[in-house]
Amino acid sequence: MENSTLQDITSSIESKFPDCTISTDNYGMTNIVCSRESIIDLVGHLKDDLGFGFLTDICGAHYPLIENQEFQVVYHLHNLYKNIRLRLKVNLATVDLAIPTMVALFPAANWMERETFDFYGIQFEGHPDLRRILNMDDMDYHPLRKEYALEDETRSDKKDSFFGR
Amino acid sequence: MDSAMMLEKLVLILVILAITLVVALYLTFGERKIAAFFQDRLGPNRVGPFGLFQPFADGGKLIFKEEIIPKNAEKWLFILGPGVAMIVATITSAVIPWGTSIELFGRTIALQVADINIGVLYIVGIVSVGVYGIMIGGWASNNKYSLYGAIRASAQMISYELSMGLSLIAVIMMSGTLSLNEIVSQQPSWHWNILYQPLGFLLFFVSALAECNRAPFDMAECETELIGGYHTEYSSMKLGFYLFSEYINMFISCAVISCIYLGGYNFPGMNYITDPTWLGLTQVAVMFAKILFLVFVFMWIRWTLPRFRYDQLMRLGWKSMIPLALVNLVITGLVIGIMKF
Amino acid sequence: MSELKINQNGQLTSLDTVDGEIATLNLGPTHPATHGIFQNILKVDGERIISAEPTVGYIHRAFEKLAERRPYQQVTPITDRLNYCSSPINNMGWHMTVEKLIGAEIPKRVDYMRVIVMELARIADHLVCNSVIGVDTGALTGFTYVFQEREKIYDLFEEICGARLTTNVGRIGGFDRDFSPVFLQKLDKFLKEFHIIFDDFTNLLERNRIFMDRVIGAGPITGERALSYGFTGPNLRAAGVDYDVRVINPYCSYQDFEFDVPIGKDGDTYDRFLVRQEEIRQSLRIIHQAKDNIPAGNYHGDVPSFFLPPKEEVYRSMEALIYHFKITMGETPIPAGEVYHSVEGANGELGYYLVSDGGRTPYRLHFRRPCFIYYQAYPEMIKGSVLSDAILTMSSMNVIAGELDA
Amino acid sequence: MVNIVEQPEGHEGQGFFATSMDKAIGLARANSLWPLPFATSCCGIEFMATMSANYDLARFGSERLSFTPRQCDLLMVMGTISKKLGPVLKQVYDQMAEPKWVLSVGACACTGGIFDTYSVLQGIDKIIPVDVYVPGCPPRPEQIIEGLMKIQELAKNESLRRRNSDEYQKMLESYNIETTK
Repeated sequence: MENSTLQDITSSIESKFPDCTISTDNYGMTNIVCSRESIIDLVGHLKDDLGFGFLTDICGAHYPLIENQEFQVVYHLHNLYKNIRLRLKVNLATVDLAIPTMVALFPAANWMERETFDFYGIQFEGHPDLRRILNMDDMDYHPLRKEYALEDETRSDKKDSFFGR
Repeated sequence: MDSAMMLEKLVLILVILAITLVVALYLTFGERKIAAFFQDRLGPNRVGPFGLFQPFADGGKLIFKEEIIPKNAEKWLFILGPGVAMIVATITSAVIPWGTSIELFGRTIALQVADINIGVLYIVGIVSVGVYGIMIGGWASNNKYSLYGAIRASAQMISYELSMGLSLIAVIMMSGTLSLNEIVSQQPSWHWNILYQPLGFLLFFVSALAECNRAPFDMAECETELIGGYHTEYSSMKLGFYLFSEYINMFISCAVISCIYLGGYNFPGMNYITDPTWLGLTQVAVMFAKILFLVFVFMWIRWTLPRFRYDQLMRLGWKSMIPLALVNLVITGLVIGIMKF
Repeated sequence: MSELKINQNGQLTSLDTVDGEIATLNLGPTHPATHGIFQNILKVDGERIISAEPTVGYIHRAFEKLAERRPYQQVTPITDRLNYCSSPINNMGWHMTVEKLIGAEIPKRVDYMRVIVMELARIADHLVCNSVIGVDTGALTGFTYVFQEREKIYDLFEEICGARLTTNVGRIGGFDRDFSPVFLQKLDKFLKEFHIIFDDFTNLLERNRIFMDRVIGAGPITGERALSYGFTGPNLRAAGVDYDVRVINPYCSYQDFEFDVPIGKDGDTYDRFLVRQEEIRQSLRIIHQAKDNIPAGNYHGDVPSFFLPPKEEVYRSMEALIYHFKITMGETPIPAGEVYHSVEGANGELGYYLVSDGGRTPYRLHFRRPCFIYYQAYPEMIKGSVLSDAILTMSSMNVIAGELDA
Repeated sequence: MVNIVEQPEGHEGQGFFATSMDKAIGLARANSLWPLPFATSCCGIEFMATMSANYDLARFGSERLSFTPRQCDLLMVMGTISKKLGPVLKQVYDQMAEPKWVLSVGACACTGGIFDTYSVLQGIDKIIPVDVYVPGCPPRPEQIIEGLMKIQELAKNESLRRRNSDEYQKMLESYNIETTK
């Protein structure tokens, strides 16, 4: 299946994972939105059968205005044989921020998932070592969520009025 | 031994000590200038003409810096370490013949502090004590990096002293004496031992590099791996002593090399100088020229070559140097035997 | 205690049999070999490393949050500080991402100009990395040699944009000015003279017996493992995988140039060193081609809502004044959408995942930082090797703290 | 007319001839500032350029870098210091032997620079005393050299006993740094 084209790939996914929605955006990238129950199987299928052997990136995003889909985990996969990139998205709700981990499939996912956890508080279930990675361990919030300010809230030396805030 | 003799020796000791210290002081400066030369830089040039007073600035600063003895360090050994290193470094110079003799105030003064008949053994012995300074200091600091430096240094010393000693034995077999003065006087004019013992010279030179902890064998310090190695925890003049003893060691090692292999104070055409005082002074100058050239080579190597890895260093020591030294020994023995036969 | 298995590189192959006292060694955060700030807590048995536990984030500066508060053109200075050894590549990558989002047409001349600047930056970056490998083996001299060349590259950057290190070069849509004749002169001179010192440097290290003994077999990784760990760039190519974004997804007219993608075999420190050396030569080749074939044309694309009009225009024409105001205040229309664009940074695939909601700032901007992703393989790469090898492995991976921690 | 002869320098105060001694040691210290490069990010690369052939910090006797705080006189903080790194920096400062100077290189170290964010310390003077600030993002090597020369000025004119004065102790205490007294 390593020589499959994008067409084959999408049809293969559609037949195997009917709950995924596949679309192509204006920039030629194929987006697949799937549920968190099927993400590991889907990525496993992509990796083992369709030649997507390279995990480019994992990141989170926060859309507080979309109800029950406030958080999103975005995966970028790359098929190096055919040079096809895929973007997978999983929507999550604030009340239940958990998604299975991908470390078993790609060791590279380890730190990317830790970073996503650090920034957004998304729990990766089954992750071997889910700790904060960039911020201090004793930080009590997840800074990249939209409700938190960029600046340090405790600082006292800078007057906001000077900065037009 | 009359009192004039005592006085004479005392003055000689003081003069040699002073010269050694000044030379070591300026070797630090020379090292920095030579490094700068190799690296297309200028090097220190702000203190005095051409930066000549730079070593005094360093010394003055180090003396007036705060002494820190870490809380968990073994206090006495921590202080003892640099002391041992410094003392051992300075007493080696006792057996080096700097020249034959000069005549002063109607007396013939030998330009050697002590012409003991086991000079070579004395040097080998003292140099092995030298590692204690590093070992004690590194161990007493109670710092893992220091400990690594100390362990590396001691293992390295042990393995390189063997090849050093073996290559020395070949020379001793040739000359039939253990006295340094005797060895030097057996190499008149240009009949230097390096011509008869080229392999031995090479082995001895490499071992000397290792004994002085100079690159490419600066395992004990190794600043990119062990931060400062054995002297990581040292500040102020204790650090100064360690750095200083390193340069004195280098100076003395070069003196020993030039005595044993490069004919010491001998130079071609020295029979033409008849006045004993002038001869003595020229000999001292020639000796110094040889030493400084060797020091330059030491520094040249330091600023050109990368350093070995610890296990490669041991492999080189045990698997290449010692067998080669043994081969050298056997060949020397055979040649001496054939000549006698 | 059962027998230890040691292969010919002096590396321990079987770790289960280690029996003895195990010490903890703290490598970092300010250890000289880290070149930047990160920490490794090593478990060592003598000099042998049994396990490593890296801690990163010591200079986490919240780039992604910061980018959410800044108009598009003001994100460029942030990208400078990602991989600060080769900032122009980061700048250009960001510009191209935005151009992709707004669908701007960029003239060929801009592409060629960008290629020249980016390849210069790549040379500068690889020079630092390779000379630092030298420093970590104890040979400081090569480092000062190549820094003279780096100064010349800085000079060239100054001629283009006025800054040395964090260049903030170019604009969305092209460059803020054309290459000056002085720049071209200096570039010619640089291309002519570069090889002198570079050859010196090469002679100093590349076939140096001690250096080779040190780096061959230090910190190896197989191509397969490297891919699964998300390696990209020279480190992946040293492991034998010929993945280069410039070739596989040509951006910026890289398809016009002829160059080779060097690959290594064992993925060890020596291979990484050699791959970088060869990439420097290939970059020179690309610069030569780009300089000789640079097409005529405008030095910026037609993107009035992003490209600041020239100052004289602003004083004279109403339209220019309006655009100038809008751009400066960050009030330019942006289509909503999301793009992923990647460039071949000096360390590997530098990706920008940009989500726009049509507002004045990016809604979400995620940087795919190659360092961050491949540094997690470090414990595996140094397991069982000695301390000295671990340090060389770290410097040859070219881990840049600014990029690692974002 | 009566001329009142001034007392010779060093006749009173801290001890006979102490001032000349001060001057000599000040000169020595100024010309032998061994830096500890606490280089975290971009400014560190400019520091490398400062060390290398074109700018050559060695001219001032400052080329002996040592990474162990015990042996350094000058802590050069170059680059962003995040809150996670703050305690490390303070510890390094603590471990240095007196007399010690701090050179804060670059906008990030001085004020936090463009990174007014939740994770970045807004200036290292929040945790350790700073002697000279070098602005710039990153500063050019010439600027770093000028910063060093300013430190040299400070070192030259510093009294030998300044570090024992109550004022200095109070200053250290205000940073919560343990004093030796």
